[in-house]
Amino acid sequence: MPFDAEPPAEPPTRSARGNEHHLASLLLHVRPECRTAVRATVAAMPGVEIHIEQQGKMVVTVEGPHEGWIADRMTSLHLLDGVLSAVMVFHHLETVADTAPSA
Amino acid sequence: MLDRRDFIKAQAVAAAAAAGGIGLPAMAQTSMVAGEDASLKWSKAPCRFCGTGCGVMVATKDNRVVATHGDMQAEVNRGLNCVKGYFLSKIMYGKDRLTQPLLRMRDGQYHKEGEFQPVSWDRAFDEMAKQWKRAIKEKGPDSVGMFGSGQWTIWEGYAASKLMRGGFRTNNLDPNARHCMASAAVAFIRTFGMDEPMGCYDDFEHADAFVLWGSNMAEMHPILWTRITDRRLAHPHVKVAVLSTFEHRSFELADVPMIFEPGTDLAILNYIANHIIQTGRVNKEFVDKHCNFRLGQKDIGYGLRPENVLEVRAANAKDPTDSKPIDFDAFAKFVSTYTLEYASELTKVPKERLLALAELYADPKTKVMSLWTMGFNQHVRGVWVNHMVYNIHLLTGKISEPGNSPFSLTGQPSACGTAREVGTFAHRLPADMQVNNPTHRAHTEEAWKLPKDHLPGKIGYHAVLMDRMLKDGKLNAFWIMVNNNLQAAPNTEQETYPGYRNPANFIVVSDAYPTVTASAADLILPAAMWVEKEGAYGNAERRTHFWHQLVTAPGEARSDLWQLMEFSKRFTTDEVWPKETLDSNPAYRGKTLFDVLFRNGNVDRFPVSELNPEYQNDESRAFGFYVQKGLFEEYAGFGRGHGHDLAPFDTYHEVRGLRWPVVDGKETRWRYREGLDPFVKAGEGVRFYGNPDGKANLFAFPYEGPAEVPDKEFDLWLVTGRVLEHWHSGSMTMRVPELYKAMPMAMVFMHPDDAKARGLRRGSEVTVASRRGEMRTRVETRGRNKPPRGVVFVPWFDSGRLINKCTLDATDPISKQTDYKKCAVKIVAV
Amino acid sequence: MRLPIPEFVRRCWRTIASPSRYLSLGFLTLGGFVAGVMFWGGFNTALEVTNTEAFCTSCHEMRDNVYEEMKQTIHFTNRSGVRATCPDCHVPHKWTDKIARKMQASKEVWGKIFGTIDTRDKFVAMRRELAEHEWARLKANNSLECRNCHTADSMDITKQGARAARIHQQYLFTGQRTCIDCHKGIAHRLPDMNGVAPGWSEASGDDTRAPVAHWLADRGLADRGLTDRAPDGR
Amino acid sequence: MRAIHLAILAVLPFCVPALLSAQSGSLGGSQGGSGIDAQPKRLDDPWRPPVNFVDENPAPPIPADVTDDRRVVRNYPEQPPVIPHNVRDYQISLNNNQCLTCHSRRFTEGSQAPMISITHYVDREGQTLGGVSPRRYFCMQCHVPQTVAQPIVPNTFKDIDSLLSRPSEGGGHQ
Repeated sequence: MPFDAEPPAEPPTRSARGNEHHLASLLLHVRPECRTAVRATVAAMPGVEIHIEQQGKMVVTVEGPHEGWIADRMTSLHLLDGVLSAVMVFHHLETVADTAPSA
Repeated sequence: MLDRRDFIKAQAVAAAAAAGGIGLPAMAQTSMVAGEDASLKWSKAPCRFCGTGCGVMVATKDNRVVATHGDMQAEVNRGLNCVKGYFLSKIMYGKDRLTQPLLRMRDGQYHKEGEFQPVSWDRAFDEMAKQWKRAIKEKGPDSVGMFGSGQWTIWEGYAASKLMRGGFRTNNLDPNARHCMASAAVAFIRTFGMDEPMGCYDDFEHADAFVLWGSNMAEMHPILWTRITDRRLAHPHVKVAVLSTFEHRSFELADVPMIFEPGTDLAILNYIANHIIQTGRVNKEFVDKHCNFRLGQKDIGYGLRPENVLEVRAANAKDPTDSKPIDFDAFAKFVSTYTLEYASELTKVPKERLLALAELYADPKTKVMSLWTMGFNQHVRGVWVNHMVYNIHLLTGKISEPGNSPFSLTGQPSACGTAREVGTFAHRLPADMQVNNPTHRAHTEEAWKLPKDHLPGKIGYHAVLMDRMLKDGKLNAFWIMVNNNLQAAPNTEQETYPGYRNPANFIVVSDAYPTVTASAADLILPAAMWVEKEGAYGNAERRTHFWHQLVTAPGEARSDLWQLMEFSKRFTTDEVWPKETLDSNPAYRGKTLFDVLFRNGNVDRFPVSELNPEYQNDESRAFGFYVQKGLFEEYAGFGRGHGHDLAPFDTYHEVRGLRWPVVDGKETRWRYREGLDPFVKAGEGVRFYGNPDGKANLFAFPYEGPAEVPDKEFDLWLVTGRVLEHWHSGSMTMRVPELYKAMPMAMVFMHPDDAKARGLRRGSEVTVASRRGEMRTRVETRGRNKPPRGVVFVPWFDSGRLINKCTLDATDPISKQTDYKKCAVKIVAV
Repeated sequence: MRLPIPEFVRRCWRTIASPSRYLSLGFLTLGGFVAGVMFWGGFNTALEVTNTEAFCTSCHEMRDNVYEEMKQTIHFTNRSGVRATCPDCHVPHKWTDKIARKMQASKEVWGKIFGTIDTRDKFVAMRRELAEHEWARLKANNSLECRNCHTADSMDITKQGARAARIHQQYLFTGQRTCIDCHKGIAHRLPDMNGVAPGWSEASGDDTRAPVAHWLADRGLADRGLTDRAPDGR
Repeated sequence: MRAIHLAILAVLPFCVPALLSAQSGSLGGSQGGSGIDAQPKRLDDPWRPPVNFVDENPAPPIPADVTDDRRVVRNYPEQPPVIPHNVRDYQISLNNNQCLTCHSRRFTEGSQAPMISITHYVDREGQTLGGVSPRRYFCMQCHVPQTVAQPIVPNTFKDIDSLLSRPSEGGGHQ
């Protein structure tokens, strides 16, 4: 099942499609010599933030309106030159239903 | 929204950082969290439930656990947990946690028929010590006993063993692991001379075929099941064979599913051995070099009380372990009667499936992993059936290499680490040594710095025998720790409960929650659990895994370790040791058991300054030295250099567990094979070095039937077991709302036609009755378990529906492990 | 082109075609009618017998496989106790369809007599093919046997789950899909569903064999894996 | 008091007689103060139906499944959500995974079901795959349906929001 070729260019806000907000954190292993280039590319991606960079590892969060968006970002991170691996550690979904009374 | 979103983001970053082993710089921390107080502290720990030994990350905040998730760095589970593991955060927070000692009292005094009243620890231990001293004085050291658990941490089990054997001088110490894998442990020692699997979980990624012998891994070992599922679905050539007496969730992945008549697995295994021999697929070179053959004793009875007619009638009930050497030809002749036709007729499994199964083993190109747990071990011929599976792996040489692996799974988180390696069985000492071996005892006395000839050589009471002895009034002071034996033991109404309420006995239960067992005790001690103490577990693949204390236990709850050590202060050597010992070793005179066992220069060797300042350690603070480290290092001395090598204490706090033997800092994944195991010398190829001759033993055993079979009145087989959502008698999981609501009640799973024949339907209230007792429940005809006609399945997690009132206390006569899988019941509408 | 007609056929025809010499017209008419009734009645009785669950499950292939699987499902055990029997779903109620189905069924009897599916493993290996026959039949008759009990007109969608109601409105009431498109495997275990898209997917309107990626990650699965592997034994 | 607690309290009287004592008989809490109850505290009645080991104990009816299709708030973000709908006769086997026919990425448009979390696309080695990782195939190892049964013993777990005394949006956090 292939991903869509191009990630959609939606901004990382709530989309009209649903009242969902997805947040994932990724652990990137980066070839040290490509660090600067990777950092620049990642910083330019909408909805993606670098939080920690240490010894060839980066902790990055990705935010977006749906899973596909996150998955696409993840794929593009994965395919970046100099990125050895991009592992998702955490994924959280926030919806209106999620915050409604549960009882 | 912004607030919460930032907070979640902070959590996401922290999780990723923890997974990557990155420390959070203070700057980064404050810049991304909503408020400083939102930061969580993530620490590693193993899961509290089954023997798989998954790693989890635990988040704490303000002395409470607030979240858990699968540890990405843990080799075992790589970020996954099962539903129980994902809810670990909530297991300590059931509203009815025990927080004070409770003693049965009347008019301010202890009274056997009194009501439970809260008392202080001092008052509790005073009464307990009084009862212990009374029993020892009146009837000697064998009138006291302790029933422990594979849920003890390693040092708790070790401290218990020291207290019972070295302190009270009795071997009446047994773990509830006796109910769980005693048969596996005994067969390991008899076959290889050493306990525990030669392979490891890495076999899952190497095998071409998986055979589940009675095991329902989909529910009982879900994370290992994910590894099989991964292998099976991603590699189409891989085959999964599932054998059971009823259909369950593991059949969902089965290429070769088989439902057999209860107890006939013995015949299937002998048929496979015969098939391998008849089709000329014996690995002759391997067998010649590495195997001995023996003919085992037959007609060995069923481990019932000796006066039972089945024991009287059995020719070799008194000497079930005997065997004599034979050669390969005699072995081949022995199994030659187990033809495909005979096996199929006896087991009711179609021939083509038996053949397909046999071929998985016989085909030299197929790497096969055999997996089993309670189906094999809780079996009146549990040791035999374990031997038989080794037979077929040894005949083909499919052993001790990646993917070829007979693998005994375990049910409790430290069944291997604590019950087996530490040796908390009635017959065992640390590092596979035995209490009835004088050399082993002498070695232990030396390591423990105890007088010569001090340790008792008589094998203690095993689990089922303890209950019988309590009932018969021969065991009078009894301490039950971390287990719920009144719910878990067989035939509880006839054999267990009477012993607890016997006026001659004083029963103490240490637990975190008020269990059925606690309710029948005389004194209840509130226990700290899981991350409320520093701990260590050993899982089924020989992995030793540590964790730190992360939160404080509620109220006055204390860890089992603290309880054991503190209680030992109540006894002096003069009170419990024989005069002769003290006369010839006057240095021990006047000391407390605490002094001789725990202040012996070994255990108290490490000062509290060695504690990690980031974590609490209530026991070490209480006793004034690093208790866990001292106990572990003394214990590890037993195995180092003997193939049980453990790494230094501090190493384990850094890593996600290591598989012993750990030699030169490197763990061992496959034992007994050159290049993989440092104890096999160059040029030896394979050496089963547990046995002096370096060879493994194959045993020839026949098929023998179960102790009780359905008849006209009790016309159904009863099989008991577990469900995915609940573990350890449900004492923790039934207190997690999500798990409770997923499976709130133990129902009787039966075939719709069996229900119809009795005028029943799904939801009917029924009595499940055996010759020994009965319980009431509801009928389930379309649940996850689908028994064939004539078989019913009832799980035992539900304290409201005690199915073990019905089960039979028949055991394997060699391992003394109960058969919970085969007895006869009837089912009638209420 | 004429084919030579054999002599004995001509003779027979002459006998039948010539008027009766010995029996009265009345007897012939009446007798013919009675014989017709008897023959017809017998045929229909026989047909009815073969239309009972008892008949279907009298051979072990049905009893031990499909019937056994059905006992767990909602069409066998449910709130009201109204249950479907084999012919309710598998035998058309209209006479012509019924006869057509019976002709097809004789092939299954052939399977019994000659042991094509005399073991569980053989049945399992045939499961996809057998299921596809039923799916195709129900697809072709717009799920007629389902609709004998469950009619779209009588559905109260307020009593349905929100998702079910929405999908019924979108697909069923508009005639875009028929029951079997979504409700496969409701009374028996499913065969290997590789390539079979669920009814609510855009692909399901096509040929059922149209390639639909397996849901699992493609680690060579969809191509070489699930289609040509040995059948599982369930 | 939170809504969930109110709900638990509301159903308490209907559940099991044992529940009465779950409120009054929590050993740790109440014993210190009032020792003069009419009935002495018994350890063996508060928590579960068998008042005594030897008592015969009627079985309550099998509780109905929760099928209201409402998402239930998670205790913490890492918790797998429970299944809020009926799963009767849903087959997951070598042949088919019925959960994924609605919840996999490809079919969510038609089904409008939540797509499974993308963590499910990561394999054991940490590589992201184009589809669901086979090790995640058996959904119900982690995601379980719920019945309407009410826990006999309440659980006092506090999520991070309540621990920080932060008014959680909607006020519904447990």
